[in-house]
Amino acid sequence: MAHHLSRLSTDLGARISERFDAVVIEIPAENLLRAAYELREIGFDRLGMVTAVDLGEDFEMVYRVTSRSLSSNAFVKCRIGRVDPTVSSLCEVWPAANWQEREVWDLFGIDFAGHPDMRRILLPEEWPGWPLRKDYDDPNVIRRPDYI
Amino acid sequence: MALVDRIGAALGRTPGGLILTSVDALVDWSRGQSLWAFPMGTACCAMELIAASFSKFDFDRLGTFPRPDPRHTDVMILAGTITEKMKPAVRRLYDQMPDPKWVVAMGNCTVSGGIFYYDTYSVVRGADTFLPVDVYIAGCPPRPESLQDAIVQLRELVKEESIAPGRRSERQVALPRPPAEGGDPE
Amino acid sequence: MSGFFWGLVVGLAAGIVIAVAALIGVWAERKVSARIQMRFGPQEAGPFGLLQTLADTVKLILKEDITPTQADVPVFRLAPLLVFVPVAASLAVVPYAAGWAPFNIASSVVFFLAVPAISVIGVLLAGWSSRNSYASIGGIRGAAQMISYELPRTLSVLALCLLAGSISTVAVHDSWRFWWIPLNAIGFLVYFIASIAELNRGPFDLSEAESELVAGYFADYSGIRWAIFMMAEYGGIVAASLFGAALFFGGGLGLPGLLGGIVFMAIAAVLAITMLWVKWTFPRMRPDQLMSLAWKVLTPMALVQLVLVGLVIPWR
Amino acid sequence: MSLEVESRTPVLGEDGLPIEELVVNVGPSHPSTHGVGRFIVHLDGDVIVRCDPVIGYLHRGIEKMAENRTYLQIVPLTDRLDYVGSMYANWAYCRTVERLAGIRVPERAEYLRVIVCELQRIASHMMGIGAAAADTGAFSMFLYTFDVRERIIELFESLCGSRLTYNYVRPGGVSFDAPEGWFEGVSAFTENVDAQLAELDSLFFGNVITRGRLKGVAVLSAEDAVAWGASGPVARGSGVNWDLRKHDPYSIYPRMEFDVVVGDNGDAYDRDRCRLFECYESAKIIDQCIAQMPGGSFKAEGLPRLIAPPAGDAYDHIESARGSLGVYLVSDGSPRPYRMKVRSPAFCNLALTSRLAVGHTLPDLVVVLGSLDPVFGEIDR
Repeated sequence: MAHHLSRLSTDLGARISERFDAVVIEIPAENLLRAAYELREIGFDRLGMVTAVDLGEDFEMVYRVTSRSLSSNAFVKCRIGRVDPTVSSLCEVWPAANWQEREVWDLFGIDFAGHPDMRRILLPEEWPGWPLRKDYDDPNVIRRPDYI
Repeated sequence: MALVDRIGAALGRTPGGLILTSVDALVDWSRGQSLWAFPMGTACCAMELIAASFSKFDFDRLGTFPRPDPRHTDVMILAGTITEKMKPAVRRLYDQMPDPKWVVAMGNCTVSGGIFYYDTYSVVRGADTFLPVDVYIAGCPPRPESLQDAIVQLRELVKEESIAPGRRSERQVALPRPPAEGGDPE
Repeated sequence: MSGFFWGLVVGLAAGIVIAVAALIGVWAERKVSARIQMRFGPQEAGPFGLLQTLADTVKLILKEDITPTQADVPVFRLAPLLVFVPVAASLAVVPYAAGWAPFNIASSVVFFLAVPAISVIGVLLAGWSSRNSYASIGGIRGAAQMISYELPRTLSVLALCLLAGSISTVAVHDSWRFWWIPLNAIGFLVYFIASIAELNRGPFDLSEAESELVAGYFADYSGIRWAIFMMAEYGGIVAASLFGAALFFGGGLGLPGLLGGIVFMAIAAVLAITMLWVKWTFPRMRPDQLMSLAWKVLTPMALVQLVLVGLVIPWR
Repeated sequence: MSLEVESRTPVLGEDGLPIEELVVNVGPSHPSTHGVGRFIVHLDGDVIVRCDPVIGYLHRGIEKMAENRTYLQIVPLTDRLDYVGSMYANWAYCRTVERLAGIRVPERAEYLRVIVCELQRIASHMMGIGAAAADTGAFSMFLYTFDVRERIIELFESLCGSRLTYNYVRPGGVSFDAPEGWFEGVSAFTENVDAQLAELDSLFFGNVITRGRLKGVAVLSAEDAVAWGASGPVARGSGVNWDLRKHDPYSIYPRMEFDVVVGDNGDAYDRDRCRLFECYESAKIIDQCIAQMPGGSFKAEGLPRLIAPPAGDAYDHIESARGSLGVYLVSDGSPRPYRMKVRSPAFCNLALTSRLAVGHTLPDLVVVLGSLDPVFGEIDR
């Protein structure tokens, strides 16, 4: 496993660690697409999950990939700035990214360069704002009173 | 003027409304016994709505027959959460139903938003914000028996109706149909 | 003048018969489907829910009658009648007893087969005039299907006409013999299947496929107009069952008076309930499968039946 | 998004005559969408040339709501995700919380969880097959499958008092131990469910019309299934031997003996039939669980009233009736999660619709949707 991933760290500047049952690969955003091709080459043929986390000053993209042949899981994480966030789309590597990236665009407002069909998916097209961002402010939302 | 209104107006002119009340009794019995349902199942409650019309609970005993076409139905059963995106569709389907029509709000989501009242940005807090709801059923989801009880209670409401335009209850005229309704390309 | 008068009487009688038949038919459908589905069906309206259809009818008559603003209004309003009237008319030539049909003409078999075919136009117009894509697809499907199944149905009845040497329903009915049943087994099967398809009922209910087209060609009809479509459907079941019972099974031929009538009605009821049973058992076919069934299976079968009968005729 | 669909777009064909596509809008309230999905279908004659799924009519923002609730308060929300199989989302969420907070679950709780989840699998598949059958017009079949489902729901009701939203699996265990006589009830159910399933098999899948309708429709190749992230019966119907219970084993599944049901052709028939055969395997697992059932507590002892896991993230998944259902949680050390994400299998499966439906006719669209078995609560979240 480790020797498979060594090229990622040497060529693409990835930081590799382990957490629970998965390898965590932190990679600079500009190398994401190349890393994805590399991972698919190794045998990570399934893209399970695409999501983002709002860390305050920037966003963290989280991809979860699975390899059936190596029977291992990996997280690919990359950070992108909050201003005009853009990251390259992985649709050409794993078609499964298509809808999931649309969902991230819909809820976080992160644009995916090279995505074939970048539209909102869950919310209506004319919806204002990006709901899952921490600074999302909708006057219609009623905050739950703190009981605990 | 629709056929019903004409008949109703004519009967309403008879002395004492004697004929009108007996005709009304027959009509209200008929309407109450044959409340065909439009199953507007959006979420979890739709499962119980299906269960209510299937073997064990059998809606059909009450004469309630689910039809997928709003044009053929009398009572819209709102089962499940209504989101901002779904709201126009629900409203349009309600408008497509022919009068007289009733609405049953099944489950907490359609009563008030229920578990999705707080913190969410996309849920409509209660169907009565945009539809005239007649019967509310609490529960998340309510049991099928509650839904059948709602139909039985709705019959009481149906009894208040009259075929004479002047004697109709106010809720039937509360929401006029929007002028553009009718020709629906889908 | 007397012809007109009799026409009026027969027409009214047929209308009443078909309305009553539809009332019972809808009730039977709901009860039969309920039994198949481990339910009870209507129970609350009257004894055994018998008044259920009455309640439905009164309600439907007094429902708001919606005509979509984009619809082709005159055609939209005419279509239900175009579907209903031919079906009602076809009841007039069914031989209810030996030597008697309400409207006894020389070519009544042709009348029975040809007149209900007019309802194809009604279905097509209903679908078209609604300006609704589901209704349009349903109408066109229905028209294609009804025209296709016209052929095997006609051929299967033609075999009976050959045997009887007449195209009058009364003559065919009167010359019925018991050995016709085994001889016409294939023909009856073709007639039965084709009749179900003619009536747009499951498993051939493509034109009103609930899960695909919501309600098909009558998707935009409400209230009384929709009730007329329903009456045409159940009237059609009754007509097809009565006709099948009379011509393929000889009705109550040879049995005295009332008993003959009861046997005739019993055979027809068995056929009608089988139609309901079939609907609630089988999945729906796809349009292309439906067409290949008509042209590749049923039509050749009907032709085989015709040849079979032709071989028998010299030794009749 | 407005409800209007763009009207007919005239395109010039090869012979210079305009070709008009018929645009049919299926949904958001349509008997065959199994919820509130919407499919804008472009037809050329009777053949689908484009199918554009529009989802989100049930987007309730559960992921946002979770950020303002404590870990225990989120469990009821997960019930409402996959409302046909509520136990799965419960379990997937609880597994992630347990992993994040380092909670050990007693063995009896694991067994109870496996039993309820396998019962839920049968219930969910019965719903899926029944709805698929109803879509093809065999409506009575839906009632027969629902009869099986109803018996399972009765068992659940006696276990946790609810028919649909169970809130049963909790972080650290389950909410109640099995009541007296419950295991006997489950055994009685598994004993005769096989006969019932065999009857359904011959009644629906043995029918010649069903075969004609389902076979060869919407063929999904194994490569496509993997690349598009399909999982569960949708992937296994295409011959992808991938079942988390077997290939990424969790809980007590390594101790169970069962087979992974895999189809050959990847058509709608195989997908639907995979579901049916999985029910037999589930019944087998339930029997083994009851035979091995250990004693002891049904929930972890000494659990704090307010779970506050250390900062960090965790992901865990289970094999739900629709595929691999995962929950990703990010904690900042407070009693509320910083971010919750549900990896929904039905979401990924439904993304295949536009691929599978093209080239088939409108009646086949219904079959395609039925064979993907979408549940919109989980897709839209």
